[in-house]
Amino acid sequence: MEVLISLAKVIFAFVIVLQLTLVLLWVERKGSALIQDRVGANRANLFGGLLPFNLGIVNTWMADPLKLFHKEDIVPADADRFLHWLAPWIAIFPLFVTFTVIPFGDVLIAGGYTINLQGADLNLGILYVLAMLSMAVYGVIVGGWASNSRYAFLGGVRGSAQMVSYEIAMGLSLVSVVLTFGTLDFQEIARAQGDLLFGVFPAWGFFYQPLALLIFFIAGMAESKRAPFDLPEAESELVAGFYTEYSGSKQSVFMMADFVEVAIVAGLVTTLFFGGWQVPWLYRDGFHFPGGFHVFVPSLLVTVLQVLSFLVKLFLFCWLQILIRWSLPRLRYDQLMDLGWKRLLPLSLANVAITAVFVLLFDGKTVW
Amino acid sequence: MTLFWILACVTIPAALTVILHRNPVYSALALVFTLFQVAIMFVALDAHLIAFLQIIIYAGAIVVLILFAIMLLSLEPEEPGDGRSSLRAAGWGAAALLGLELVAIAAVFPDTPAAEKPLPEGYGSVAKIAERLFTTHLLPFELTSVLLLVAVVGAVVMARRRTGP
Amino acid sequence: MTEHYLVLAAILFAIGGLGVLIRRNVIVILMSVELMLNAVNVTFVALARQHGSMDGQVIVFFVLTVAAAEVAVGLAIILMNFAQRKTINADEIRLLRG
Amino acid sequence: MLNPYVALLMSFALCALVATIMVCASWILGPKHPTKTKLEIFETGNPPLGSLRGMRFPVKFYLTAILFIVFDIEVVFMYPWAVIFRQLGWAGLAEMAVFVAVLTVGLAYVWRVGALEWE
Repeated sequence: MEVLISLAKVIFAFVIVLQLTLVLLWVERKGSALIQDRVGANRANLFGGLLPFNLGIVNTWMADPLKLFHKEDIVPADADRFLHWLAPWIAIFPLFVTFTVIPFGDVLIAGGYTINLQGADLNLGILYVLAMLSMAVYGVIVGGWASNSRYAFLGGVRGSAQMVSYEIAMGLSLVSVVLTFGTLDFQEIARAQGDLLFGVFPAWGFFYQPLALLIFFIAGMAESKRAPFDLPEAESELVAGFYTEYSGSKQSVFMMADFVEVAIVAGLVTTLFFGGWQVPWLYRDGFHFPGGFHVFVPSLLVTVLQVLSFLVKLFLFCWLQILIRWSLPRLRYDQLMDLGWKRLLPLSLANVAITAVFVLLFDGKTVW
Repeated sequence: MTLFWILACVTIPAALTVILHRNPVYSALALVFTLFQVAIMFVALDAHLIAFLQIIIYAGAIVVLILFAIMLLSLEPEEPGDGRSSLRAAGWGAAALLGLELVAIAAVFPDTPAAEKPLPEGYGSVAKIAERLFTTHLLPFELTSVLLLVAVVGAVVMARRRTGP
Repeated sequence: MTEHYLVLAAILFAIGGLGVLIRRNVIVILMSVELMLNAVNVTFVALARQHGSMDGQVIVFFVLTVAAAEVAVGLAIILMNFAQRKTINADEIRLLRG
Repeated sequence: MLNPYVALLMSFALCALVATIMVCASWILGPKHPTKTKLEIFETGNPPLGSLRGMRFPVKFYLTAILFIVFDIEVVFMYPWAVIFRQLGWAGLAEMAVFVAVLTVGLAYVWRVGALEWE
């Protein structure tokens, strides 16, 4: 039974990320159309226009992957066939498994079981996420190399240098979060954010660590290699960067990896800085509004509300990343490396030092 | 125990691929795979923190550096069989000797393996390891930074000499 | 359990040693050294568990750091040597013998 | 409770399966009509410059990777430190300050010699 529950949780977490990436594909098309004041994807329809409204989401949710998976798989003659196959696999696998440790709800008490709503409740969650994100760089570098094409290779080397540069800033910004909460466990961090500041505001992470949030968000966007950090796949300079020589499902896997990364960054930002599954003032037995006002909510509904809250926050931060992507111009490569090494790295080191002093002076919690 | 045998059956071929494959990129990827297996061994041995460090530092950083070097040199696959013959013979000889030794050990292997002590409370937890690291082993920890400083300065000086000042 | 892991570590160490001896590509030799270091790490962790002491795990921290420093400097030497002599063949690298 | 690493293993198996299916989908479902032009590498219609072998790359990428290793280790040492920081107190802060200060000398050196300058 325990094994089945675990399996169900793992599958649920995986389905969240899989569906989210597919929906994001559609949101990105419609969203970019909205930002650029054009119509966007509006052709494919589930019931052929029988419905009064357009189920445009079906276009990318179902039709797009099906179409891409039926394209011809072209491997350049000079390429290394095995590595050419392996690269997209390495690009997406570590990202898929990352989402397993992000909690999507508090404990669910049902049928005599207390189920922790988290794919795998590792107590070293943050280190696990860093480890898996550090593996994703191989997909880029191997993909560029295996194609045996100059554009692809240059894209791959650029991409891997960019990813490793921003990994440092990302890791350091999370160190200050760990300093604040004193644990590496995502579920504990999410629970700690259920407290109240001044008895009014929910004690979400961004009150304690606004700078870490900023650094983490920038570094996370750079890791996902999307505009304004899309140097490795800069269309106007490098064709399509490290995946120039890819077609069909392999190419769509690379594209999907970017979206999974967007989802992971959104998930981490939600969990570490915006309370994860916390709904403000909602506790196990219902809402406790500031001022002593109490509304009873049944336990099961509380869990449902928490999972919904997590999904809504997750989606909002994905949307924010898409908005940024379509609003900002691409950085130059020197600006990109400057930002990573000369701005974010010293800034995040300073943030760790400040946080450490604050923790010692005020225990980090009573700063406000 | 089942886990151990699976690990052993996967790790040894992967390690052999590292040293025997002609293409260094394959060697490096096989090394990543081997490091992953070693990380799983660490998890099995209650060293969870070490397992993740292994992946972050070894698989995520050191092998990336090795791959960069391989790609900077754009190496051709090596022609087999033209290594120094004396060393080759010595290598295979040493391997054979070790194989014999392992067989010998297996022959005298105690039927009852050493009793497993119950592990102390919180064994392998981050807090306990950190406590040892930042109290008992503080000096090596601080010296580590000096080692890294020397390494980065040395590496930068040498790597830059290639392109000139 | 400990014995099994020790034997596996010994095999890994031997494979690494074999790689150092039979290969002439310096980068592959470096990777073989990494294999040997990993075998040592497994030994440390297995014995630490046997004795219920955490020091074996702490040492792995330092081994990891030393490995990183070794690779950074080693590869820099290889790059420099390649720039001057266009080779990464261990047999042809005789810096100290002139 | 079930060991969380068992759940992790399940996740690995599931994700590996789905990733493999996704990567292989085109090979299984797609048409296979290779032609000579299709198999050439794509360089926006210009005649391809040919193979990578023998092509050289700026050593700066390598310097970046070295710097990355050093700071990666620093970050990794900081995590156990951060977990027990409240217990270590001011002494812990001093210990880490020394460690980071020495590594920052390295960063300053690399910065000074211009290895961080990209043009």
